[in-house]
Amino acid sequence: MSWPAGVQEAAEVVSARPVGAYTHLVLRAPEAARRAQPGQFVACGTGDSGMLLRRSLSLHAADPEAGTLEVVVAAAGPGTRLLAAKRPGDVVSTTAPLGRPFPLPAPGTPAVVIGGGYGAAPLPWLARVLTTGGSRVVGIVGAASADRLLGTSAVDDATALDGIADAVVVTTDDGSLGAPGRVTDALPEVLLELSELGEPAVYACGPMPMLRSVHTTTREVLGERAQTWLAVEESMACGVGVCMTCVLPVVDLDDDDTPTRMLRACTAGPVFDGDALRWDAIGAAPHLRGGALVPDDAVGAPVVGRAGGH
Amino acid sequence: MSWPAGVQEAAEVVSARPVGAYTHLVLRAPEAARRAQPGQFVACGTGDSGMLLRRSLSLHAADPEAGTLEVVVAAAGPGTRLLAAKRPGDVVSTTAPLGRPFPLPAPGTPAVVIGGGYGAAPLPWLARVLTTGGSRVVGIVGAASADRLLGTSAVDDATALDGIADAVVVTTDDGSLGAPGRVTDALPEVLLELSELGEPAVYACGPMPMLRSVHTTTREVLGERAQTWLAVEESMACGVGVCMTCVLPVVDLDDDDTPTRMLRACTAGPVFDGDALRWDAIGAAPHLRGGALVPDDAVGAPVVGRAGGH
Amino acid sequence: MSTPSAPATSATEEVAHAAVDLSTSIGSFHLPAPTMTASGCAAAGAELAPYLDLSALGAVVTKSVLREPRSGRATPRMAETPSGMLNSIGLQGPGIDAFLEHDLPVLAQAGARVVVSIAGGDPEEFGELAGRLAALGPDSPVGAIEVNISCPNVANRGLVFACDPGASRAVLEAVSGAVASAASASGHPALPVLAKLSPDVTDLVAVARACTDGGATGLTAINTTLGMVIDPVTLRPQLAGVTGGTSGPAIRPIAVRCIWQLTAAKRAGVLPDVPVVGAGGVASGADALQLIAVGACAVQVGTATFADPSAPARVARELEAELARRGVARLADVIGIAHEPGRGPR
Amino acid sequence: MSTPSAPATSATEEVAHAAVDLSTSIGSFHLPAPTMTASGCAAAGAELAPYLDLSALGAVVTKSVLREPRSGRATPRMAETPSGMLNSIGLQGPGIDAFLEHDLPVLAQAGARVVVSIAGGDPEEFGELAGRLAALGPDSPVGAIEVNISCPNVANRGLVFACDPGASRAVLEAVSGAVASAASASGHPALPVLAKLSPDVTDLVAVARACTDGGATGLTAINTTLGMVIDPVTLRPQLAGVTGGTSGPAIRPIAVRCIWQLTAAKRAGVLPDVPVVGAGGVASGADALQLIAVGACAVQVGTATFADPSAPARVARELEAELARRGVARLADVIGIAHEPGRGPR
Ligand SMILES: Cc1cc2nc3c(=O)[nH]c(=O)nc-3n(C[C@H](O)[C@H](O)[C@H](O)COP(=O)(O)OP(=O)(O)OC[C@H]3O[C@@H](n4cnc5c(N)ncnc54)[C@H](O)[C@@H]3O)c2cc1C
Ligand SMILES: Cc1cc2nc3c(=O)[nH]c(=O)nc-3n(C[C@H](O)[C@H](O)[C@H](O)COP(=O)(O)OP(=O)(O)OC[C@H]3O[C@@H](n4cnc5c(N)ncnc54)[C@H](O)[C@@H]3O)c2cc1C
Ligand SMILES: Cc1cc2nc3c(=O)[nH]c(=O)nc-3n(C[C@H](O)[C@H](O)[C@H](O)COP(=O)(O)O)c2cc1C
Ligand SMILES: Cc1cc2nc3c(=O)[nH]c(=O)nc-3n(C[C@H](O)[C@H](O)[C@H](O)COP(=O)(O)O)c2cc1C
Ligand code: FES
Ligand code: FES
Repeated sequence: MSWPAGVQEAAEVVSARPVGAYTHLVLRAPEAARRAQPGQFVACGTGDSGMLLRRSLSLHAADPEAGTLEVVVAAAGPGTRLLAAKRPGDVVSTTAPLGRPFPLPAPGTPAVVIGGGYGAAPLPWLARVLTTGGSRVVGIVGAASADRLLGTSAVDDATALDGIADAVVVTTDDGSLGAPGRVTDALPEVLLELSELGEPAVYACGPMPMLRSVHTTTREVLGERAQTWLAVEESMACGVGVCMTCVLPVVDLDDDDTPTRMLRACTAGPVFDGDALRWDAIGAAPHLRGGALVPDDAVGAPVVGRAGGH
Repeated sequence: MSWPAGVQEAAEVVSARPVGAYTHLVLRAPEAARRAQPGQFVACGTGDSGMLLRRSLSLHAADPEAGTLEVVVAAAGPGTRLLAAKRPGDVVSTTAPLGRPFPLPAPGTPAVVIGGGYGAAPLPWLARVLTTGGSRVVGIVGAASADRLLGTSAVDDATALDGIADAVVVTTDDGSLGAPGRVTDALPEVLLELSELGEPAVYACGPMPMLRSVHTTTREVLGERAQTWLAVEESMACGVGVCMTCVLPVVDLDDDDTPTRMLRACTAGPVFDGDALRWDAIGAAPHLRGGALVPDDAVGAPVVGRAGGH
Repeated sequence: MSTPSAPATSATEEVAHAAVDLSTSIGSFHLPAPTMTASGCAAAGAELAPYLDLSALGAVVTKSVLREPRSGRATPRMAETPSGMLNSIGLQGPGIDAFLEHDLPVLAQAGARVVVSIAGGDPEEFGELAGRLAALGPDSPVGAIEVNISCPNVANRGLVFACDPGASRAVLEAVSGAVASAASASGHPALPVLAKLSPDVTDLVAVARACTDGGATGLTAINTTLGMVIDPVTLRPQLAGVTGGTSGPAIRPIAVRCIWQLTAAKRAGVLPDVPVVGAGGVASGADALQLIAVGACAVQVGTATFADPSAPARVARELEAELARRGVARLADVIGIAHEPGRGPR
Repeated sequence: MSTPSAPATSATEEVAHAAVDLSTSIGSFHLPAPTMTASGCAAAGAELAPYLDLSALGAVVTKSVLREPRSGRATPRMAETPSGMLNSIGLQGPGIDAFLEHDLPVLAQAGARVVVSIAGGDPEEFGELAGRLAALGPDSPVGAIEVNISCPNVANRGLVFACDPGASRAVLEAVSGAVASAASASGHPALPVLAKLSPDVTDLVAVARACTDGGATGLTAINTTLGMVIDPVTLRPQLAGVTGGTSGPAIRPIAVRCIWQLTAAKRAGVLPDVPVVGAGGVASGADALQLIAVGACAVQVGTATFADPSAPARVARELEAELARRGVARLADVIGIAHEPGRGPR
């Protein structure tokens, strides 16, 4: 592993403020702040004894000087509701930074960074690192409606891509802000534009159907001439690689036999090469709400008639 | 029942401040505030989903005008720790007022009110009602050490008996404040003094061994010439009479056969006539930490060899 | 799987602003709402009257009634556990005579429908209690009998009946026999008989089958699961009764699994198609919906009542909102839906 | 009850500032500290190295190893439940060859003592795995084998071995036979064999007895209890595997009860006096002390590790503080103390 391991810190909430439909939290976690890179996440305890498991949140920013991490929380269920309601002075138990950061392209590679909803959270930091490396960066942020948007100064300056990326495109499904439609509707034009500067790198964060569409669109528009790095959001119990709940079927692209393994999104990801994900098996069972099946050709796939244990 | 039933309210914390080792909370619960009488209690949710059961707290005061209840919380375990840490603006789920209030004596009856530790919480309110009824009231408050005291202006004016009771005696086991010794060491002199004005009523709140000692001391000093009203603190799951966890062996003094029944402290109490408690069975098993046994002569007592269900 | 028939009339009358038909039934026992109290979690029922309308509940389930008065166990009788609690009450109660004389009339007065839970030390005691109840006739508020077989069998070293198919069957035979005799004597329909199952068995379906073979016309699942807490000070068992029953949301996954297993067995024809009443950790309408989706036709709310005495009524309101939000018009449409890919909402 | 012998030497060296002798043993396997990881809750073990010192733990218990690589189940594989969770991983793992080649050397390197959990579809697979491990000899970090009998028996419609005394015994016979052959071939002492019990049985002691009859030299209690969660959106089972194992503090009262029952059976002479390793809902030193007080000589920390990856080490520190506060000098002095009125602190 070429990135540092996580560290546990009892992080004081330095500030908490609403940003659109979300809550922006600044947490004092000096050691994690020193180590973190864009694309990594923090696992946060909820403080409620009945909810054991930590909630994973993408790092929006890390300030090694101030010793702070920043996150943007969407109150989805009971745990994120508690996190979104934290007040300054509260203490949140954190383990961070976790997961593999976004791999960076060769200096000067043009890049597009795409976020759906709160998926835009890590993009400004990533865009800053990319532009520092000489990339031309175009941001695309979208959401179902304006109130679920993040990453644009139309919602909030401090968390926006504006002024960091060279251009920012905003889409909403209902047209309430920016261009009507989905982020992937805006993607082809951006890809074509950037590809004039070189083979672009595509970075995306958001729900799995969006990531799939980003990957498909990229391949449709540029063929193999672009690498996609997709930050997935699998349901995680531990975030540190010990529970095996967060797995996805992933092809080993470095192995000529290209075997598929069920890899942990928390340690092998959350950022995966879009070409390595087994899209045929991901989200294939509607009654499992986006769960991933085990492809028949995966290493150790079930043999018919052999039941598994827990 | 001659007192009103409890009501459920989502009570906002109006103020929270430390009082000695305890926390004094003011809760906005207008309907309960209108109904409550001294000796009753409030059952408070902790707000933590892993701790289902409410915590019972004696009412220190109820202000029907302001629509507030007041309590004094000792952080004993995880639930009271959460309650003691509430801040203004937090909301506490309450059911109140619960239990039978202190029965009031004939107007003018001299009275002593005795509290151990936070057991002093309901005494100022009770003393006010008694003095309003023309009673001479002497307060005795004690604790192991000064920091566990309540009810004296030496600790806090707003929660003190001083200025309400006609006299206040303070004891600490370690002599760190007031007279060295226990509340019951101060009791005989007070009883003898008050008995010159009539047959005194004795009101006590605190741990069971203290209540037992108050009862025994009263009987030793005045024979049958004084009624003791003891507010017990049994472990309660529901507080409203539906779970049968809070029972005590109590004699039915109104029945010539004086049968003993396992009565619910939350509905038949928490205030009991000291003569009705089966002291031989209460706290009789040290390994049960003050639990009460079922006397062999109790109604429906186990027959040897017949096992019980849950 | 055939879902219990749900008369469309009563629900809209009984449940305020009912957009959803919440009515359900347990054999001949029709309930305007699908939530009940749970045995032992509502005392005689009347204690909850300040907090909810007893007549609007599906039913009040009484604490288990025995032949004789019973003092119950020494204290401590409870210990809080993570998202749950242990209890060891020891079936404290006044006995059947006092129950019929004092408690039942109060419930009748309040307009409640009543499920009387009965317990005993041998099949005869169960049979006698059932006979007393069945003899009350259709004017009584008693709509069903629930047989608490999770109590110790005096004849078998105190082993609980529910852990032994043979003993369970014997109890149900005594109960159903008494109920049938009363019915044939009076000409009124026989009271439905629910066997209340313990999850602490290797083969739940086998015990359930023994109960239906013995004449149970319905099942309640689940009773508490055996647990224990050590007191941090004494390092001895915290409960006077040493072990206790674990209840509350902590055991909800076990309850959902048990109801799933029973319903799957019915669908597979291994178990007759009797109604299953769910219990275990229900504290919200969403929780109730889980139990209903795996096959419960009605749901009992036990431990949650300790935290919120209005819970049995609140859960019904929340359940209605859950169903309305999904566009479900009748409760009956979602009973057992988790077993049926492709059926129902979404 | 004789408590496991506790060599007074190692503890003070291994546990920083040790005021209390925390050492314990499982047969010939000596542990400087009484906390371990739990199988399936620490992956191969190395994943926890950033958060704790693997060599300071009593032992690392590996996820259950099978003969062949196994992909495990589809996702979702987990659901959070009140004070607990369900998992349905399906024994994902690399198989014994890769385990021995890659995972075990990393643990050896880290100075960890290792308990290898094994699983299989029939007794032969268990026996083969045990034979491979026993053949490693005393230079390997493997100090004991834990036999995960809570996995499906291919020959019996996937019924888990642990729910059937006969099947459990057959597995333990295969394992202990393989361990014994390796021992007699090498002249080294036989590896201790822990049978890991499921709480989902009517008669736990009968299954435990079948395991010791089959050659188990110790017991681990408990594995997860079968549960289920319905997805609020689809109203279908939330886990791809339909049911899952419930773990975490929610099941601690069940674990305490099970260990109490096993220890009581040992004290009554119904079960041989083998060490019991506790597992189930331990998240703090106080929790561990409950399991130890009812008879566990060591404690596994599973689900708590997901919330706090340092938990297995932290629990040992907290346990030490709990014992020191009570003036207890040796862990051995409190093992099983809940069964002995009058013994021990206070
Ligand atoms: C790498 C990563 C980065 C994320 N970044 C953000 C972010 O920046 N902002 C944000 O608001 N949310 C983010 N999420 C999603 C967030 O973790 C979930 O919304 C949250 O865990 C759900 O918890 P809950 O209590 O609200 O819901 P519940 O459904 O009650 O959660 C129950 C359990 O399932 C797990 N779980 C449920 N949904 C998810 C999910 N989508 N992802 C992971 N675990 C889940 C929870 O951790 C918990 O253990 C991220 C998830 C991952 C994996
Ligand atoms: C009528 C009455 C009045 C009380 N008044 C006050 C008061 O004014 N101020 C104050 O600080 N405390 C008071 N107590 C005690 C207070 O209720 C307990 O300290 C508290 O419930 C313990 O909760 P915990 O989470 O701290 O401890 P835990 O031990 O974690 O509690 C676990 C469970 O046991 C119950 N329990 C444990 N100890 C007691 C106890 N002593 N009494 C009742 N239930 C218990 C809790 O309610 C909870 O359900 C009163 C108790 C009663 C019965
Ligand atoms: C304090 C208490 C007493 C109980 N008494 C009985 C009883 O007398 N008879 C019975 O069949 N079940 C009894 N139960 C079990 C409940 O009826 C119910 O089956 C169980 O608690 C699970 O539901 P819950 O999680 O909603 O409480 C009791 C439960 C509790 C908590
Ligand atoms: C995600 C997960 C995976 C598990 N995998 C295994 C396993 O492979 N083998 C096994 O014997 N037990 C397994 N268990 C059970 C644990 O080892 C342990 O017995 C159980 O979780 C109870 O302990 P806990 O409450 O501390 O987690 C697993 C538990 C969890 C939560
Ligand atoms: S979340 Fe536990 S292994 Fe990834
Ligand atoms: S606390 Fe439940 S009956 Fe008294």
